[in-house]
Amino acid sequence: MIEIRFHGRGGQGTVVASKILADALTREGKFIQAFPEFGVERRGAPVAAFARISDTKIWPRHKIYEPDHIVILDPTLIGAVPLLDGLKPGGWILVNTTKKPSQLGFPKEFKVATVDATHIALKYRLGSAASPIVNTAMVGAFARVIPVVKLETLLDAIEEGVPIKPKENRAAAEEAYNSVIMEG
Amino acid sequence: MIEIRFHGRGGQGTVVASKILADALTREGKFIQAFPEFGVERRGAPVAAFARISDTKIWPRHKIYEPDHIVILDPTLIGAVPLLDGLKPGGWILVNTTKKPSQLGFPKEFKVATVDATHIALKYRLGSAASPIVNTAMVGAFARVIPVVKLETLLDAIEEGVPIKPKENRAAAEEAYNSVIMEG
Amino acid sequence: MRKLTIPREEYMTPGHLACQGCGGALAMRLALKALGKKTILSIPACCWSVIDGPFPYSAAGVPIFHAPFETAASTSAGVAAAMKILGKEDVNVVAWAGDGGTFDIGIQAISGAAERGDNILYIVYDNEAYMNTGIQRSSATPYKAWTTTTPYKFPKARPKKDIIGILAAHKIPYAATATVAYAEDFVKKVKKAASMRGFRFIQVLSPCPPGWKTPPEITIKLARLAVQTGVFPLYEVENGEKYKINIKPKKLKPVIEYLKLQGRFRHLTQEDVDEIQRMVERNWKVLLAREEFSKQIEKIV
Amino acid sequence: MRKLTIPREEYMTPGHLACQGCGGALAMRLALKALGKKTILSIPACCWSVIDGPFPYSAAGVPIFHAPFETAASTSAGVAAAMKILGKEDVNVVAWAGDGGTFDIGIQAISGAAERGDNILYIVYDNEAYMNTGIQRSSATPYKAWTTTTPYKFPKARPKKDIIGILAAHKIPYAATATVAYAEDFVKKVKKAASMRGFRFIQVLSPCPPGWKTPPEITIKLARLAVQTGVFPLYEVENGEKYKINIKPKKLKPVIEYLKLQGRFRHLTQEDVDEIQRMVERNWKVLLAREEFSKQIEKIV
Amino acid sequence: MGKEEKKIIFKSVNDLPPMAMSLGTMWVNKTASWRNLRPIIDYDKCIDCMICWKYCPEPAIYLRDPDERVAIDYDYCKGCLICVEECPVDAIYTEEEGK
Amino acid sequence: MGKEEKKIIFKSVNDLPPMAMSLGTMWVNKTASWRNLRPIIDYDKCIDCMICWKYCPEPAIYLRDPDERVAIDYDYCKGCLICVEECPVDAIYTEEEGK
Amino acid sequence: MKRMAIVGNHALSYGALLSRVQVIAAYPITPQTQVVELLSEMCADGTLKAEFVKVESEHSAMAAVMGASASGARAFTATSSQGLALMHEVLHWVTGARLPVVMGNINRAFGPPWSIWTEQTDSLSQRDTGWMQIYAQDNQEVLDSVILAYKVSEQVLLPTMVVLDAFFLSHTSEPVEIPDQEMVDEFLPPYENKYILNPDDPHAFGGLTNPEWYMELRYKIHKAHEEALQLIEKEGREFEKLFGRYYGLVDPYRVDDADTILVAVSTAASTARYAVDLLRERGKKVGLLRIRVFRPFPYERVKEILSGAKKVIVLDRNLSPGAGGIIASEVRGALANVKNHPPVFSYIMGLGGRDITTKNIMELFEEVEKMEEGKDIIWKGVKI
Amino acid sequence: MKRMAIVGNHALSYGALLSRVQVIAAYPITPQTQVVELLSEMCADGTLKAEFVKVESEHSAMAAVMGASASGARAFTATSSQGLALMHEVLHWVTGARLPVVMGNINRAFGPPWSIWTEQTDSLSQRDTGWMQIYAQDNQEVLDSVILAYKVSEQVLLPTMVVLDAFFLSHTSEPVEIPDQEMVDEFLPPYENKYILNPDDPHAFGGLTNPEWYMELRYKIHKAHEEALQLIEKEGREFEKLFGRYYGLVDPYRVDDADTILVAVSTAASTARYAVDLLRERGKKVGLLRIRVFRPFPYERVKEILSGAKKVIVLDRNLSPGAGGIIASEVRGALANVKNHPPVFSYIMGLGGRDITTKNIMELFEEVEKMEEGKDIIWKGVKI
Ligand SMILES: Cc1ncc(C[n+]2csc(CCOP(=O)(O)OP(=O)(O)O)c2C)c(N)n1
Ligand SMILES: Cc1ncc(C[n+]2csc(CCOP(=O)(O)OP(=O)(O)O)c2C)c(N)n1
Ligand code: SF4
Ligand code: SF4
Ligand code: SF4
Ligand code: SF4
Ligand code: SF4
Ligand code: SF4
Ligand SMILES: [Mg+2]
Ligand SMILES: [Mg+2]
Repeated sequence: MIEIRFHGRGGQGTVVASKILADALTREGKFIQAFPEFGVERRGAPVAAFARISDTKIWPRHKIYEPDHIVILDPTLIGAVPLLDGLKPGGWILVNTTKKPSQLGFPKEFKVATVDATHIALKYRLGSAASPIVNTAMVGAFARVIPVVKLETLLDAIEEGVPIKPKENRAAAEEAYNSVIMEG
Repeated sequence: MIEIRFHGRGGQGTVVASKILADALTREGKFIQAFPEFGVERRGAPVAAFARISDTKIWPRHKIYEPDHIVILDPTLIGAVPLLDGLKPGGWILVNTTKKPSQLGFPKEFKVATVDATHIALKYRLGSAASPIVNTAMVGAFARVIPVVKLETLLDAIEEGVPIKPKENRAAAEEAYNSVIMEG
Repeated sequence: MRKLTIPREEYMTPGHLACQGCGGALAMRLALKALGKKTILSIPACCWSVIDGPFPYSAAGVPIFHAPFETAASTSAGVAAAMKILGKEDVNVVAWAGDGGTFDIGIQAISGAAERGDNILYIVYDNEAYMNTGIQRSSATPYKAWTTTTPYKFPKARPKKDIIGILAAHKIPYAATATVAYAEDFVKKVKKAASMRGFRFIQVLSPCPPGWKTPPEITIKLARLAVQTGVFPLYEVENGEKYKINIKPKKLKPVIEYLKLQGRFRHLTQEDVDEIQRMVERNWKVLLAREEFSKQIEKIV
Repeated sequence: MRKLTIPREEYMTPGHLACQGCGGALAMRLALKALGKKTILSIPACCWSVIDGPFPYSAAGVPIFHAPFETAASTSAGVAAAMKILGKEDVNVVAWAGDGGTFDIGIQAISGAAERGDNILYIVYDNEAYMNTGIQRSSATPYKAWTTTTPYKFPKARPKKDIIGILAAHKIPYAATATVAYAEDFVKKVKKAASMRGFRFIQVLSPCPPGWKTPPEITIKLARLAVQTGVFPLYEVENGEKYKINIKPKKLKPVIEYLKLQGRFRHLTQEDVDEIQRMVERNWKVLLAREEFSKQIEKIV
Repeated sequence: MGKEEKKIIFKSVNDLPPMAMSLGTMWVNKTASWRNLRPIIDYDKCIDCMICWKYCPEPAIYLRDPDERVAIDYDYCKGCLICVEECPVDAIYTEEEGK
Repeated sequence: MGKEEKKIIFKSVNDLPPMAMSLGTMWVNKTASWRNLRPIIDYDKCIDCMICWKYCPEPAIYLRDPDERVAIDYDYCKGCLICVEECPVDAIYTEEEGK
Repeated sequence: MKRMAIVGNHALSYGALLSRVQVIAAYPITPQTQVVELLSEMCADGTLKAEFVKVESEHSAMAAVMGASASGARAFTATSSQGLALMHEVLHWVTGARLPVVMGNINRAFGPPWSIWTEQTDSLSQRDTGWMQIYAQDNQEVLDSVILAYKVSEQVLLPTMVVLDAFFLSHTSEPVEIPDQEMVDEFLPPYENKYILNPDDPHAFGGLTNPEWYMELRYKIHKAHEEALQLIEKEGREFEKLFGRYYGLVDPYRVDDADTILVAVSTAASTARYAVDLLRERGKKVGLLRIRVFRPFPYERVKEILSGAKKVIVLDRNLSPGAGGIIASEVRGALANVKNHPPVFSYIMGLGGRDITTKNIMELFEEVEKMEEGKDIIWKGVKI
Repeated sequence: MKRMAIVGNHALSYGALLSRVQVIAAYPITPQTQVVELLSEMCADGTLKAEFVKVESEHSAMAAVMGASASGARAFTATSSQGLALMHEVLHWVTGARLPVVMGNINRAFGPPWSIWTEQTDSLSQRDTGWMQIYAQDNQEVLDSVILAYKVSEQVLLPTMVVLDAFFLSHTSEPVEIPDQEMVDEFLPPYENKYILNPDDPHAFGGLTNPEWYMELRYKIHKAHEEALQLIEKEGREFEKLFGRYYGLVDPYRVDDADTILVAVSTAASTARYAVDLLRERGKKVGLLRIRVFRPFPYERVKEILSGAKKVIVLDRNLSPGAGGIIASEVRGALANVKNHPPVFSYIMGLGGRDITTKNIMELFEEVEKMEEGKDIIWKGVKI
């Protein structure tokens, strides 16, 4: 069982990211629970989402306190919220940023990957310039870093799952998949 | 413990009769439960009320199925409702009527008393000519037939308890007390 | 000589449990004549919960769903939705409630159904108090009237709620007042309302002998006087705008003729009566003006 | 240059949990300026249940009783009764609710309190949908607007409920519309209402960026356009009769200017816009006529 | 609705429908006993205007066979006397019940 | 109401009031982190009309000491940009956060 | 002190009067209307200095007394069955808000079908709302319980429902001693609460509470109930000192040496007491445990009294469909962890106003005498 | 059949869709809104041929589905916490009217204070309304339970509430098999009811019923519940034949040789199952009894399964203040008349959304291992 936590801001599609993942895994006959941090979501305010992934039925149903990996959709959250809480040593930290993994200064016990999802989202005109929607790019990158699902399945799930611009979202995810930088 | 059932019609003050009795007995330190037959009361429709009287606290709280005595406020009910149901042999039947007890043809096992309460009520202008209010006269007569309470106490209870015409009601009760005909 | 001014068919049976001279019982009898057999009633707690008779009997002759007090309109909304999906839209879905169940505890469900435009005919038989529980004030109780909760020492201090005004503000297709004395008018209104769609509302003033402290035989007389004195004008409002007064007495009779017959007003002083007279006259004039005004706004496109 | 057009004192604190550009948060800020410290709020379920902040914090600066959704008016009625019996009648007893809590689930309690004349100032911040639960239709949602329960394929088919008309039909001493763009007008109305007794009602249109699908910075602009296009006229009604329009644009701006800024209207066709334009114009003319009419009936004695 | 006086007798819980559903009409309930005064139509005076029929709340006035004149069903008339009050030609008089 | 940032710390159930009663204000909650764009007042352009102050929903605009000019409290400003939009003389400009 | 014959509904009104309630909000319903009517009269003629909010529904009634209580006024209402049910959401709310509201409830069966007769399902089905519940067996107890309810409620900040049977108490006139106002004042001080809506010390009440502290606040509610268990008996003794009448959590009668103990509430318990006397005269070792306070449920007292018996009978005039008698389930629940506890025979009877006679109750004892194994549900009196 | 990742709220909506509901009336409330939204969409785009009455409150929602059901339409609604509470009067009514309405309820803690997180007090405190109650532990079960609910409800003429945890199911996406419509149609025939509002065969429903027959009608309701006990298992097996998934009254797991059995419902039971496995790995003889159907309460099954154990633990994510855990009280009530039944350890935990982790549950077993005497209430996790 793999447990993952996503961090983002209200309005950025953080929860949707985890849902797309759920959809993709389901298509492959895998098991997953994807759920938001339960609370009042306000645009701009920090939010989190969770996923529990397994090849067999998942019985435990509670929050994830010690994730295996972490996905950060918004780099400005770094420093603002305790992002690494409970992250298991050896786990991946995937960050949407222009920086290289080594530039982020995360503790050595973690593996770090980065992708410029904002850039990709802007390129495919996902969301507005003021608030680009990076979620599909981020799941694309995720699929590369933590290979729990086939890229093709994920891309199909994206294309069928997003409310608008299916092709663009698909392309963004694929581009992110290919452009992610991994260290660790 | 003495148990009594009153019969009348909606609007005739049957329940009030039992309440006045309750008040009088209470004044003498006695115990009583006085309660209507529980249901939907409509003007003109037959109704009943009950009283349970004792010198000590009364514990049983249910309807009265085998009354010791019966009081009938409206002679037209005779034949229309099963008035004598459960009446214990030897019990009194007190009827508002112009007739003599013997004329009523009740079974021999009961004692019968009559009083022309309608006439008395009309005399004291209690209620209207179309629907005279006979309840106070009937409790007056009752106090004579079944002497569970002093006349004076009863008259006081009436005077203080009725919403209008206290003196007239008192007088009616007293007159009924004095004019009741008892056989048995 | 003989003229059948209202439908002959009887749907309601005698033997019901209304008091002698009950205006509410007559209202139902008349309404059912207008509605006919293809009718489903939802009846919340009110005298009619009793009038209809105890299990296993009924006096109405059409299906009734006895509903919780606050739910006449919402239960009917469900019935109407079912009729629609089941393809039985020829059935009159009628909510039948007292003034308490309408002006007070039921008004939210009404407001909701009216706003949604649910396909319901709502009829309130207005006896101006909670009668089934023994005469407590409702917001339909008239100004200065006695009830057990507005005792003689402190009679009702507020005027009767203007339910038609409230429904008119909901812009429903049809809202009207009626009363049992004007049986033909009432029957006509029910028929008219039944022929329309959406949320329709009729308030039928239904005198109540025990509640008004009146002898049963003057029920019709009182209902007639209510109209003739202007206390209860008969009028219709279409789409919340188009007012039409159905009965316009040349001259209103003095309200005292209406009030003096009723025990619930027996405590009124001359000043009280004068005040009520003034209120009634003013309301009447406002209503006349409103009728004129509606002609005016009819022209606005 | 400097002119303090609204009171300087702040009662509401920042740090609250409203979204960026929340009209409802601003409405509260302005209302409290008008009301001052001697105020008790009852707030039913609505965005303000969240905005105020989690236990053990509050942003309002005056006492708040968080109340069940349907009870803003009735809880306040109890507070008002207590203030009376405790001799604290200088306290403003204020019910503060959203449009859902007012037009829908709370309307019965409002109608009851209005009829009784309870001494309450009721303020509805109207953002035209259930926002706290994520944008579902309320009966305040405008005609043809999108919400999650009136999806693009089937937007709201009914016009916005005329809450002021309904309250006016209750003949309450004061009912008024306001909006956050006209802050001085709103503050004045709250003060005026606070100075009166009985049941008073103010509807303050409060744009909601996520609910209307608008960028947060245009909240004020939208509120202003709502008035200038005639979509949301500013007016007062006294005693249910005396209408006074506070802002009368020489010429109404086209509604499209208002609609086109909002994602919730993005599906509108030209016909839809035209229809809305016609409705708005007609309503505006009716309102003007009503104002005239009220001068007329003022003369009726 | 035709007159239907069928009295419903349940012997046991098994006879009952699942809910309190009516199975008969209130024709079973003769309300004659509520009456104090009995209204009586004087057909000589009666002009057949049907006003009494129109206003009877029970309804205890029906159109009798074969002449279709108004008639009172004394099994149900509660004696409210609306008919007496409303008859335009005073064709209905009263008598005390049980006399 | 003065600024009151007191954070309430409960250690145990015994520290709690009997019901969920507020004991502090939302001044504790700095909403700066919600902001994407930072509004900045250009005091040279500003005509002191106070419109920005009037319309800030937080309010994150206050009248600063001692000159009583409008000023933005960046601890709380959420960056809604109403002030920018409403300023009649465009005296408020924006900068991206974190740049 | 004055002895008067009054109905239970008026006993409730007098209890409110003597408790000097300040705000009343109520809505009429059979069989409660007399309460509303008498209180209206009292307010109209100045006997009672209180504001009476004549609300348009029961949820508004409960909301109004809630608002009043939260503002520092002593508040009262009364209702029955459908009305109580319509208050349901607000009942939970009043508990969570920790407001010492007192309410009278006249037990009446729920519809449909419409019924106006007594049955305890209405109040017992509010068992999870956090209201304290007192079941009275006579009109004296009705009156006294209102006063006692305020005394306890205002100390523990929990609401109380004083419950009485429709008609058998509500409409039954019987002698009641009306305590002197001064003595009541001595017993029951004016309502003081520091957690109120006060512009001079502004607090918000009931704001969103994260999982971090919600549970602790619920714990406090439960602890307040536990505190009330003690207080009810303590205040009962205080009351006794002044008025000579004691009311506790339970009211055991001839249980000490009883082999079979019947558990009951309300007027059925009163009748049962009479039945117990009759059976004792016949040499049967029977006893009665009347549960007076149903919430907080007096587990310890119930265990203590019942565990000595050989058999326990529970009489339920209520039904939780799909489960059984509500009191029985609580009693069985209380006994389960007592070693070698007696078997329980759970009877359902008297629903919808069906009468419960002395004879009926005697039959229960007789039937149970012949049974060995406890039974979770026995229907008594259904026409089979 | 299609496998899709959907949240519990959507599973509920799909359940309604596949059941071909005809009238929906619902009112939004967190965390139920997605149900209303998806059903609105489905009605708007014609996927679902149903009338959606967008009512102004929950009591109207329940009244509208009641009216629809009484008229012969299959009716559905969904709500949560405050909304459920506001329906309370009408809930009782629907039972008395014997209408097979099905409703989804998302468990959320009651206010005040406001909470949007999970807790079962809302639905459990409706335990006396006569509604059948099914508690699901995953989204598949949510969907399937709606279909099963109609199947059973329409046979016994009782309403059913399908209950799921806020967020842990309602907002959690996970794989769900969406049955084919034809197969569902095969399992669930169209709604037929001869007791409906029909102008061609007019009856009045719910009229005033004297004490003479009221009790018998209540008895019938209870008997219908007893019938449902059988039917639920029977239909569960029918369902299994078609869809390969079985749902019964209870869901015992590794109980056969268990010394200690934990009783739980909903997602806590799912977590507990995991905990049981972990403990079994450590050689502990522990088991789990998930109660799936809470009303009718499966007394016999519960007795059967638990009486063999040495100890019983009950996990209650709910509170009846002044009493304790609701499930525990029912379980203790069920065991009381079983000879030599095991002691019961009643835990309250997870209120107001406080998380219940695998570790927490393992701790319960560990704690109880050290205790001998049963305990009626143990608070777990309160910050003392
Ligand atoms: C929720 C609820 N509250 C109160 C009642 C009691 N109740 C039944 S009928 C009634 C009065 C009805 O008044 P109205 O609607 O005017 O009808 P009327 O009795 O006058 O015909 C009341 C208060 C009830 N049945 N349900
Ligand atoms: C009885 C009840 N039903 C539903 C809800 C859920 N609910 C909470 S806030 C809300 C919407 C409020 O809408 P509105 O009154 O317009 O205020 P807004 O959120 O838009 O500010 C709803 C439906 C509730 N809390 N209580
Ligand atoms: S109380 Fe009035 S409304 Fe009710 S049945 Fe009697 S007369 Fe009719
Ligand atoms: S959703 Fe709308 S009303 Fe609610 S806080 Fe956000 S902006 Fe304000
Ligand atoms: S007296 Fe009344 S009930 Fe009898 S016939 Fe005349 S109108 Fe009908
Ligand atoms: S009202 Fe008089 S005249 Fe007319 S039909 Fe009746 S009895 Fe004849
Ligand atoms: S951006 Fe918005 S929050 Fe910030 S100061 Fe301007 S108006 Fe206030
Ligand atoms: S709105 Fe512009 S000009 Fe006016 S005070 Fe603010 S910054 Fe200055
Ligand atoms: Mg009425
Ligand atoms: Mg809103």
